[in-house]
Amino acid sequence: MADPTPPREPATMVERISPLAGFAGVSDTRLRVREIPFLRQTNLRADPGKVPPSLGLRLPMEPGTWLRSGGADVLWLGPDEWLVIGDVDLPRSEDVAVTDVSAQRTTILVAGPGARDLLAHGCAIDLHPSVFGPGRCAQTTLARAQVVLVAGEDEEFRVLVRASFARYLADWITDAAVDY
Amino acid sequence: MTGRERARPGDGTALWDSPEPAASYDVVIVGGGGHGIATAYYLAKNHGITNVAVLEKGWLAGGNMARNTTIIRSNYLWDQSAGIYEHALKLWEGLEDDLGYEVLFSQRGVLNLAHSLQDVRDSVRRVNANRLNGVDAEWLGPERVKEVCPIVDVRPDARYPVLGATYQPRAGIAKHDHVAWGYARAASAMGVHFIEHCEVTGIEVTDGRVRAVQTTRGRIAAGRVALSAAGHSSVVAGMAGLRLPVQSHTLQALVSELLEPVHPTVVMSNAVHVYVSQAHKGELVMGAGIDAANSYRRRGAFHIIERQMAAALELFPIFARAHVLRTWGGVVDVTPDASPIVGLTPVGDLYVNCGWGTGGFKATPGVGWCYAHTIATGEPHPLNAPFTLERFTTGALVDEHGAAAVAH
Amino acid sequence: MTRRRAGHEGQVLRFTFDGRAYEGRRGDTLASALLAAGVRRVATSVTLGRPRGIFGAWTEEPNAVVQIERPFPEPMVQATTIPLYDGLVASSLSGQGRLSPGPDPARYDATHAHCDVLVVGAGPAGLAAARAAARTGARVVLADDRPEPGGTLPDTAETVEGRPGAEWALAVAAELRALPDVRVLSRTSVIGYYDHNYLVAVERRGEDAVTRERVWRIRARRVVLATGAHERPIVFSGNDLPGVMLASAARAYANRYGVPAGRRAVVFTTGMDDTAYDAARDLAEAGVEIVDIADAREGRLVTAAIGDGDEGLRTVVIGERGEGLGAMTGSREVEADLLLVAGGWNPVVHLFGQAGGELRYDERLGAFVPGDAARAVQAGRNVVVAGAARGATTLAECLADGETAAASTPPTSLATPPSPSGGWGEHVWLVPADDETHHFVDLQRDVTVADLRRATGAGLRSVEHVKRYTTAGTAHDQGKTSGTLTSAIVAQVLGTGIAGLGTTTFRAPYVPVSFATLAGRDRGALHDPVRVTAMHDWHAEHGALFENVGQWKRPWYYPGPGEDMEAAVLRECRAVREATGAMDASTLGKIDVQGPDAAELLDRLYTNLMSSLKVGAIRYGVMCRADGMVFDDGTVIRLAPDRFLVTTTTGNAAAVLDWMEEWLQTEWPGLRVRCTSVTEQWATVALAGPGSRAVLASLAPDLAVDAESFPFMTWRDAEVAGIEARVCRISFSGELAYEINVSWWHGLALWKAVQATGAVTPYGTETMHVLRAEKGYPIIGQDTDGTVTPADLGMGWVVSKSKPDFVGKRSFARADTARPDRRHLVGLLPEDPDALLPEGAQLVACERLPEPPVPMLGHVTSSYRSAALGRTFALALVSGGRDRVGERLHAYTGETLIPVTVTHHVLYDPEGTRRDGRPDTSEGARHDG
Amino acid sequence: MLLIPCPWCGPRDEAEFGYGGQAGVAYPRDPGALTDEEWARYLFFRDNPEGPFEERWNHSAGCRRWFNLTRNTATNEITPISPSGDASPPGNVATGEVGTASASWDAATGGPR
Repeated sequence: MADPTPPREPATMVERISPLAGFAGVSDTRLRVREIPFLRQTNLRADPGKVPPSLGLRLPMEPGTWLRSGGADVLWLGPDEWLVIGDVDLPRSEDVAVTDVSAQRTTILVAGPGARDLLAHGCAIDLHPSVFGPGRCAQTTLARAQVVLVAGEDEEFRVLVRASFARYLADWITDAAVDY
Repeated sequence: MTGRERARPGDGTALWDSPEPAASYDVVIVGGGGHGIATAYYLAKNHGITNVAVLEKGWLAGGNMARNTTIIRSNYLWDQSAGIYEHALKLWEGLEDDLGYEVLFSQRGVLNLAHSLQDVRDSVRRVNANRLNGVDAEWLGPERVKEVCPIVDVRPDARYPVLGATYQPRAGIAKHDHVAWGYARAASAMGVHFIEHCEVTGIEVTDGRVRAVQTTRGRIAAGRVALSAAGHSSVVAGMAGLRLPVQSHTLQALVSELLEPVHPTVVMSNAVHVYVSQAHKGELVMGAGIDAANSYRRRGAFHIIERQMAAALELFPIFARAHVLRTWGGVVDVTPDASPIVGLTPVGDLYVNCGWGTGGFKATPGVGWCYAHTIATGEPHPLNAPFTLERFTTGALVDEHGAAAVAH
Repeated sequence: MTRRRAGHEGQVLRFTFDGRAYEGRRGDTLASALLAAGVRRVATSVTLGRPRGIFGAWTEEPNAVVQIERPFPEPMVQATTIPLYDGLVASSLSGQGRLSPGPDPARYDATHAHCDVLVVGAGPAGLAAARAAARTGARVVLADDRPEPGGTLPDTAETVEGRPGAEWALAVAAELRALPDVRVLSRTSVIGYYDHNYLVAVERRGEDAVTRERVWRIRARRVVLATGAHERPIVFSGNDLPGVMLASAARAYANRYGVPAGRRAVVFTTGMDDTAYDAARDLAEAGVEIVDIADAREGRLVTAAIGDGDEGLRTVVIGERGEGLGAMTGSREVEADLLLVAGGWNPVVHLFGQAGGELRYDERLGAFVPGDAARAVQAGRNVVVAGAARGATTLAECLADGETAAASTPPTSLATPPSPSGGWGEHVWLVPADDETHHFVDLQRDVTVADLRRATGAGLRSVEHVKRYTTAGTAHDQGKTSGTLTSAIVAQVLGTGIAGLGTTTFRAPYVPVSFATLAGRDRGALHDPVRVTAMHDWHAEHGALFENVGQWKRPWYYPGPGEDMEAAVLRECRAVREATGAMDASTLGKIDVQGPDAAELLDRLYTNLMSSLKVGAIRYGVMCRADGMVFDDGTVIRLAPDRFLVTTTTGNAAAVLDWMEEWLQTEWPGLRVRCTSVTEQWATVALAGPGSRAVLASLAPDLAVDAESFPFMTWRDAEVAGIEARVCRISFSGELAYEINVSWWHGLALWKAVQATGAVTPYGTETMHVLRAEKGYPIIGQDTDGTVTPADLGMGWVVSKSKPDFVGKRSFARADTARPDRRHLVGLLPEDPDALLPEGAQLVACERLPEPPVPMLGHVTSSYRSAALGRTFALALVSGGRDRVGERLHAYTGETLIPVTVTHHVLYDPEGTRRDGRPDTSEGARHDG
Repeated sequence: MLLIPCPWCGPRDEAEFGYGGQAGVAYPRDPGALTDEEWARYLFFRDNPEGPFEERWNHSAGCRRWFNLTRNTATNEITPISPSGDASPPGNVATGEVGTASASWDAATGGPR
């Protein structure tokens, strides 16, 4: 197949610039915000019944959840769509669509005891720990940007945002953080 | 102001009678909104047809007539639209004298702002079309916009900067209730019956012709039935087996407290979904965008209002501490091409007037005039002839998405 | 001057009202501080110019609406709800507020909350409800608009569970605050009750808070409305004078703020309940002399309040009622500076009404109460009303009601308000007189009984009409004091029942909210997201001016020193036509389309055939809506037999992806295709011009760039500037051109590398537009307006004749779409080669304009000065335009007519000789070394 | 702000969704065989009842799935649909008859359908 391999980290040392390079973030006891740049991300599309075992990944089938498998974090994005965060090579096939989206979104870490309250300013879903605790993820909107929100342990949230919206969202978070 | 004496609200002048419905009328108008009332008036005045009943399910002119933001203008893009709206504007200009009633018609001008290069192209295109159609229109750069309305923020580094505006000096506002009451009073004096709290529940069609309407106040026979029930057009037309290409949506508006005069004109912005004027008593009257989903509810979603406020403050930072006193919604019916449907139907003696979307108020005199002509003669007036139902089959749409204040 | 009861001597705060300095105490409202300072007149009425004083004690206040001057001007605020702060400057108004032109320095924001139970109102019923709910472990939000909990408990000084009410309330609130899943919001007004139990509240955090006001968007499984009741006035002559006050308000000033509102008071009560007597007792304890109590049950009514100017009330006239309301026998004049009015209670049903709850007129209460609450529950609005808000009249009832309201099933007896202890009085709305021009119904709008009679006299029968005719109920308090009165008096005048007349509609917001509060954080740069590309900073640093395209910022042009736009664009155009230019094309939408049926999907959505495209090749395509009108265009790259990369216009990226998904999911679920947005995965540099091959060759030494190895409309993977890249040979200018795609992370590095060749001129969207227009390529949305078909654009070649169907095909056969006089895209050459037509100019056939209406033939969609053509030119949509080539038309500019000649729309290199570049071109190469 | 029950993601705010209008209007099997009038029915005519309305929504800011639900346009009451994980197939072809394109437009005999 004349299918090109998606661009990876190049052999030569060419400067990579993340969408939020230079973002000061927030560093406080109540709230920590920073970019986690350059995560390898792969979009995976397949019918849940047609996922080949050879994929080597366990896929979360419950909507709005994520799990760790094969050294990667696998996020449920839709009934036939997952986002794989991690350095894994996934084979494309007739039943499985694979798209490299590493640079499509960057990741903002929002963490600390004030994280939920900060996110609630811009996010309409219920972020209560009983509803959106560790292991949950959601595609939703934060402020006026679409995001993938991932709840981790210890009040750590990853906010995946499209690269072109990243500065807007970082500005918004910085502005909202003045109350925390 | 001319010498002719005008009545006005507050002076206690009798407005309209509330008779019991008669057994039959030459013309039954379904819907006692501005269009229905004006149509009755012109049926009586222009065509001598006075055996007319206007049936209103609630209180007279309590639908969109009571809920709109009263903007009057005729600067539409296409010839067909300019024709009927300009006819309306000319009637507005003589309306107080014609009705002998004060309607507070104020020709304070309307600015339609342009925020992108494409807005500018579209605006210039519309201005030039307007002028060639005899509609007053100018293109103003940001500095001129500032002269006409000093409180508009024209800083070039705004998120959506004001790159200019179209300006129609003859445009303006009027007091919606007064308009309805003035028309009703004049029509009532010529013998038209206004029957409130009379909901039409069925339309009798026999052998392809309309015969009567069933109402909550009994059966009323009718020589002709004219539908004019904006927002509920589909429901009412459905009673006669007629399907319309319209969808009903909630459109919201709001009003502030009374404020000292700051806003001398009317400003509309399609791009950010705001239109605002300051009414004669001092309140800011503002319209928002429509709710996306079909709805017959007169309450819209609050996030539309929040968005509207954000957009308003981008244009008018001075409004920051003004207060929203009251919000409300109306139900508008929207067509695929954002133009109305006015004319005959496949049912004999049944006429339809609907689909004015967010723009019905300004057309009130014009559509009343033309619809009355259509009903009286059985043929469309030349000005509403383009607004047929058939255009959706032929494809000869009158696409006014660019001219409506709200993107449908 | 200050009269303050013992026990209320808090911290002194200084404020200014109407230019005079005063002192108040912490805990005061502006109103209580003014009363304590002996200020009687606080406003002038809007129409009649009458002096007005403080009438209420909280949000029901119709009169004391003032202008805040400092710290920042705010118009029309109820003095009764302004917490006093040091340095407050306010002034009286006469019905109109003033806006400040200066920028509002305060911050505002919004947030979201979710709960099992939202309790609105922290009075006895609300606190009881919240406590009961919280004790079950429910997630509870308790919102109350006052600074301290307890509702009217601090006003009435009643005891609860054996302790002073205010103290009890603080204790309950403290208990609630200590629970992790309970949120107690004070100074928070719930202003709107929307569908699906979505309520909006505004928290007033204070002038010193980081965020001054905050909007709470609350989604609640269950709502308990414990919103209390407002006392109702009685209408009589002169009832608007300063010194006439609701009895409950005077009681609140005495008990909550320690401020006796006068020295000698008369009480006027309908005897609906005993609260007027309680108020009299409390005021007497506060040192106010109660000189008379006119109780309607005893046939004694206040017929007039008489006073003057700023001092307000001086004399109260009390009449003895004979037979019938109209006949008054005898009268007594009493000297008084305070007249307490107690006309019964109106349950605060605003939010319930907003929720769609039906109201019922309760004869005994003389008020509208929640009717069929069960119905509201059925409609998916799990809402119960508790306490005074549903007609409960005693503290014990309110507490019990609150407990029940929090239960999992709503109480069944909601529609039956309990009865008061002292029996029911009669309803007195109005003490009539021959002259009712000073009988005020709506104090703020100066609406009198005479006005109501005029409205009904004009034939109006609906309370909505009367409201509109008189403006009653449309002011700041939104009819909180006047609403029921208006209905009752109109009913009385018309001789009909109040129940049938009903009320006007309750609309949000319950209390006024400033625009800025609702705008929240979405102001300025955060008003709408700004989308930027990976190369944005370079553009900005190099002086680019930007064009907004949707939410994107795109470089518009790069003016050099001393250059205006025209000069810069001519230079950029020349660079591309004669050498090499580079543009940031990253904003184009990109969609990865994969799956065995990918080609089939594209065949159905594009007007032309995509399945025949070879792997490695690229094809231009057009999409139409089902109505046959052009919707988007772009290139389609075949990556593999079962994989394509589709590009869209910048503004339509999301719409096209949605469009594909809609068809796939809702019409053709059998097609095995997956669409994924990769717009930001790639950064794209467009390299255009005869020198572009050499530039590319210098950056990608391993790539065979000669025309034979790398033909037009093909793509290659290659390393460019040391970066893995996909290079597409496509052109939007007619010149030899490439689009180099790399990971977003490397976009800036690629751009810099291209610039570092020294052979490349950066160009912006304006130059791109000129170049494509010279070639007659339309811009969707500029040369089209949603009413244009591919054939209209002269692009019949892009419409497949062989495919049985594609979206839009059927519409081409409609009568109107087949008309020969449809508007076609053509070129225009002004006869004066220096005349630049305004975009949007209309085209007419005539040389001189006749009287309007003038027939129009079309309009100019694009117009430029062309470096390559050495003249101006334009594109236009012209009726039957292709049949008019060679014709002379006139472009109307609003002032003049400019003669133009219609031409074919491709004006530059119609033979397409330049797309492979000039073999000898080496301008780029010269800079290689 | 309506609360729209996405069959996959659960209830979400209306602002996360795109609205798709009437459900069950299928693309005609052979558009070329339709009269102009029949084609116009498909293009432009949709039901607009005041009451229960089966309509399409797209969770555009979430899982991007299209689905149908029934909402009362007079009250906004939404009829519960299958819980997530068991969503009925969305879309136009899944529901009832094949659209309205073939419906005759005969007002005198009671209109379409």
